[in-house]
Amino acid sequence: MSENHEHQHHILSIKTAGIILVLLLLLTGTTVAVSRIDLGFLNVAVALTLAVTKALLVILFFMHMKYENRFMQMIVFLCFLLLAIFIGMTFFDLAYRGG
Amino acid sequence: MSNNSLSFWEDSGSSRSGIMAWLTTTDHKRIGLMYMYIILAMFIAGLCLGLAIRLELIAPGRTIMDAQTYNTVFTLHGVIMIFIVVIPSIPAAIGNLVLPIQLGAEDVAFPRLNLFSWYLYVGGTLLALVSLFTGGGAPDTGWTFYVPFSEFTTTNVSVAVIAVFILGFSSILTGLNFITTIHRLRAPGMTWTKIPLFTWSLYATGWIQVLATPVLGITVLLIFAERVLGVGLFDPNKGGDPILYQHLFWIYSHPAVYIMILPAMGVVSDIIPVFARKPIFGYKAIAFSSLMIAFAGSLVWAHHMFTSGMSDTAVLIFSLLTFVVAIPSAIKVFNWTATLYKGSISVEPPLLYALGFIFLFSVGGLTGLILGSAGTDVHVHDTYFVVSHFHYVIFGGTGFGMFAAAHFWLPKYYGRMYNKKIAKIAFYILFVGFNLLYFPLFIIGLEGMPRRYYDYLPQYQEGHVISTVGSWILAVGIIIMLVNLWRGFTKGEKVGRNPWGAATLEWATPTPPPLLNFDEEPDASRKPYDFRGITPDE
Amino acid sequence: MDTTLIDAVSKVDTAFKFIFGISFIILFLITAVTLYFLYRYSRKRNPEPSQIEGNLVAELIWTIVPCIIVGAMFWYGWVGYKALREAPADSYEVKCTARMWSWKFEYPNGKTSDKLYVPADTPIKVDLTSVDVIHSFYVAAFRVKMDTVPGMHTYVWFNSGEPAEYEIQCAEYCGVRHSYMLSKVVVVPKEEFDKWLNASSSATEAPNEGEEVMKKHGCFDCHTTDGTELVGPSFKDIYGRDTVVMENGKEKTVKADDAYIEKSILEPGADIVKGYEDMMPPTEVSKEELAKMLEYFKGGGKPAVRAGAKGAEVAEREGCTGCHSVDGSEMVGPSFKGLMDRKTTVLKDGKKMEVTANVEYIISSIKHPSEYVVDGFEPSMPEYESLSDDDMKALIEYISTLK
Amino acid sequence: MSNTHKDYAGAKLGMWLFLFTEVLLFGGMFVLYAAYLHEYRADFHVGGKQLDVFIGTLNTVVLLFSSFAIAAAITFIQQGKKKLAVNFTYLTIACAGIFVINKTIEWRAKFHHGIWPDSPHLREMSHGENIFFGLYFLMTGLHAVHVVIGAILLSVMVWFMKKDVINQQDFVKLENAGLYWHIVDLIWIFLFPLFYLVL
Repeated sequence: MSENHEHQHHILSIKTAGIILVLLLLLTGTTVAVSRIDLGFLNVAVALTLAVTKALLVILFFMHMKYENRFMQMIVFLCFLLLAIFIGMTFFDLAYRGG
Repeated sequence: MSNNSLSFWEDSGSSRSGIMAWLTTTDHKRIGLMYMYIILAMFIAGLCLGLAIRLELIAPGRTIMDAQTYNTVFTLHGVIMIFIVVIPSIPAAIGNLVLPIQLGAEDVAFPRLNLFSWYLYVGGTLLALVSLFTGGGAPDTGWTFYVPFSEFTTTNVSVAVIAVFILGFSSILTGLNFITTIHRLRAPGMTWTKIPLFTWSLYATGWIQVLATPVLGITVLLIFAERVLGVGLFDPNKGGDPILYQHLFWIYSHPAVYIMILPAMGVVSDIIPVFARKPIFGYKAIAFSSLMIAFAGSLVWAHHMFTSGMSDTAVLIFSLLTFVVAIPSAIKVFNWTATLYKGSISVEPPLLYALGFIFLFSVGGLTGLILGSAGTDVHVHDTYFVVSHFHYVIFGGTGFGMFAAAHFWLPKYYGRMYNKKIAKIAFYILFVGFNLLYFPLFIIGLEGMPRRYYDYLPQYQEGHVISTVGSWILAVGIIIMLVNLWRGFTKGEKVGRNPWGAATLEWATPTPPPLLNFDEEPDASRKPYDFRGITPDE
Repeated sequence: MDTTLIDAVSKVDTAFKFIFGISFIILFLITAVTLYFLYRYSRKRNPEPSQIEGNLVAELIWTIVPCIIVGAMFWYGWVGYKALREAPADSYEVKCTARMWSWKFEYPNGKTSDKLYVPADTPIKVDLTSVDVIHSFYVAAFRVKMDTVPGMHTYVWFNSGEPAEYEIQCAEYCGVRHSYMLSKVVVVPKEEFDKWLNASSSATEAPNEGEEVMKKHGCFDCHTTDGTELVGPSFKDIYGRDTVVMENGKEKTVKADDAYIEKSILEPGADIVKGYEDMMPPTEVSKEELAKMLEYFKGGGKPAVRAGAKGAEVAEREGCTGCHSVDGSEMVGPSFKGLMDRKTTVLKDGKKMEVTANVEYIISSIKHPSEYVVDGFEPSMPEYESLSDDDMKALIEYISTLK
Repeated sequence: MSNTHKDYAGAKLGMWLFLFTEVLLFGGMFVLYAAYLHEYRADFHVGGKQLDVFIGTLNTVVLLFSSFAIAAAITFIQQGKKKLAVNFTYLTIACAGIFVINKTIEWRAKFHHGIWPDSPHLREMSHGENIFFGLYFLMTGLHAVHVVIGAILLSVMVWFMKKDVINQQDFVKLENAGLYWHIVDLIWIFLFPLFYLVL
């Protein structure tokens, strides 16, 4: 059991959780509001940036990732990176078709 | 042979007895054996289908079956061999037997989940068999289930893809279990650089299983949705793009090739040093290259699609990346060869099969370069060249790796030794039959014989005839090998703790191992390939 | 002749030679070195192993050198691929439509054919698409292969070179008759090609215009004219027949008259004959073509009742052709071709004798095959005593047509 | 063997690995979404306008709140306040219920308008809209299935807490169930703008 008991279990305080919830709700409001304005291509970018921010808040605090060890943080990052690569590399095909 | 505790055969750890003690066991060794028996049965089924394909192709026109039967036979051969035999063969069967003991652990991290994976595997296999006899008949799409054909065909594709989904889930859970086991259950002293290379390879494999298999899961679910709901995501008449299906399919199915081959590489890395009595050459390079292969292998999927109508830019990128994956494989081959240098080599059956692996895998890997190179791939894509290439890699590679593993480890678990002389004879027959079977296919592939052809132009017949004769020799070799193993494990001579004089932990425990693997706390601080002072205990 | 045109094939072949050459050297070296080590360092010759754990320099060398080698391989491969993709601007363009299980080629002037006729020494660009599932256009001689994707247009190009014929094969699995989805590239001298292109096909060659039209649209890939079932119902005696069709899931009987046949061609999905799948793509045909096709159906499909057609059906149904070829090739049993009145050496009760395969002999061989066994074949044929007289007659008639 | 079951870090690692498979399962569909958004930008815009932003937003709020509730429940169990932990888990399950009810209302409205996979009305619409609604039904449908599974899982956790299988010392089961629930929320965070707010 080489990696056992590196740290005490972190307890997320109710106050922090509440703050995160408020932030998440505010971000949701912003997303809806921004979607009413036509920014062209930026709309998708803004919506996704806000969604990523929300996701980060959930992962870091609600899912305690902020308090996990480096390895756990790394593999979570790797997982999402891989998904991004799958989507991104598919576009090497889609974006250049019919050229 | 000192055996003061009961072996896992006698002590099931539960109050149940007989078959129920097996079906409810959470012991990794018993689960491993249960995997092995089903894999063996399905391997023989797949083999018979393969022989039927070869027999059909011995002459142009109808030989033993009609075209529709032929199409279902090659589909079943593919689905059974890939999803039911090869993918679980080394990880689930041999991995379950060996991995926890190599780490000095009592069991895997989640023993009950391990049993659950086995049930999923059995369920998926049964469902795959059900798909043969229900609905519109056995699937005829090829194991790739390419759309739109798989959407339109009236055969029972819907049930078959659900079976694949379940089998995929079983594979995911096994990978998840192994990764956690390696992280959490290493014996004190077993640092990351002391983990045997077989376990290292399963670690890399586990990551591919966890991260790539879900994509296959959603892909086959989408086929199901397409067929049942008619959504049209891949149907051009409804706005779908069939090439996107191919992307999704290969995002899993190319890494799946590494699920199949990496564990076999691990087997070879563990066997060669033992019979050369010398540390593996470049331990870190081999361990690291497993991870490299796992990662880089996830980025090359579209090299299966150079003629699919994909953009030329994508062809450029994926061709380039494909060549990058060749490097870690090459490193491994060179390191294995170098391990033999200045060793003290004794050619026992496991080493023979391992060397067979190196040669056949090299042929498969090197012909893979033709397929990775864009210009040449266009000519040989979807021809018998590809068929031959992947049989060299999957059968010559993983298959021979599995045979090597069986000859190396199984005596430990059955407590008895097979006849070594017959094992060697079987190898030579297998090796000759194998090359006779698959090498001519390279030639007719280069001449332009497309794959999945029920009938063919007369100029290709010569190659097909040689190949079919080879298939018979191969079958004879396999029968001799299996019978010899079976006779050995039931009637052979009893073996001691360490018949090969190996240094990893599974050889430090009694033969067969007890329920919780060890009588006393094993010494895990020793390097896995340090053979000084270790003598074989036959 | 423009010399840059042959480059695609030669560039691809250069890549083949380069990669195969290096691969062979590597494989040979690995194998030779392994065998040498097995011999030199066997336990007998070298009882004490050396403790070598690795060698950084060696490992670096065999990491870097392969990197360079595969880099070069990639480059050659890419150059070959580029050549295959860069069609010259002055290419002669032909449209190709793939369907289960045939190819249709359409030339700039609207003429169509089921073989690809091209002028010699010209770069040819083939625009590819499919009406049903994915197929793949493969001409090994030109090293070209490209999937035909429904809803999408892809292309290949090649230089036609000298007059000759090359095989076209379908390389993407597409169902039960995948391996029969064959055609040819026919390279003809330029003048001949122009003559062919501008001749109106119906006037010069077609004895039956309706049949020509249907060939062009690939009808016979799925519908036979002899009563056997492929993918769709057979055309044999189809006209005026009462047919059970499914309309919105309900059965209904219609008479296959002009209106019904016309509708079935233009909108195949509307009334599906019971027992068949909705697989037929809508076919675009002109008014004249339609009229010719209807003419064909009314005539009961003239060429379909060629001599021996019923016998052929019997031979297929009874499985005769599983063992006896009709083209002279030897399968399990002797070929039907040229069988009638042939002098044959047979074995009767172990004794060799010469017989003439007349009608009585053939009938007896079908009913009691083991009585006379042709020399060189196994006595493996089952008895067909229960074959009806009608069928027997048709079969004999069929065999006698196979000269 | 008993000590392997008490391996807190191991259980959590295993759960995270499982969550990765969930992410990539949906990932395959996100690949499709991205590809088709690229191809049918305008049609997706038209399709998105036909979805009910109010219900979508409401469901987002419900799920975010439920995520907070389950995070709070874990905090309470760690602090030994079991009663509160149980109540907050109930709250989460209630949110799941509201979500599913909203979803049903929304889907029924779509059916009412003649929009379901392969419906005659949908076949008359443009290819892009057909793909948009196809993805909409499959992705939100698969997500809804996960919501239901999550609710069942949390109900089992309530039962475990009452049986004292989960307590202040041994709460990893609740924590893992919570992680699962957060992933369900996480996926919705992306589904919401991609379908309801797409431009």
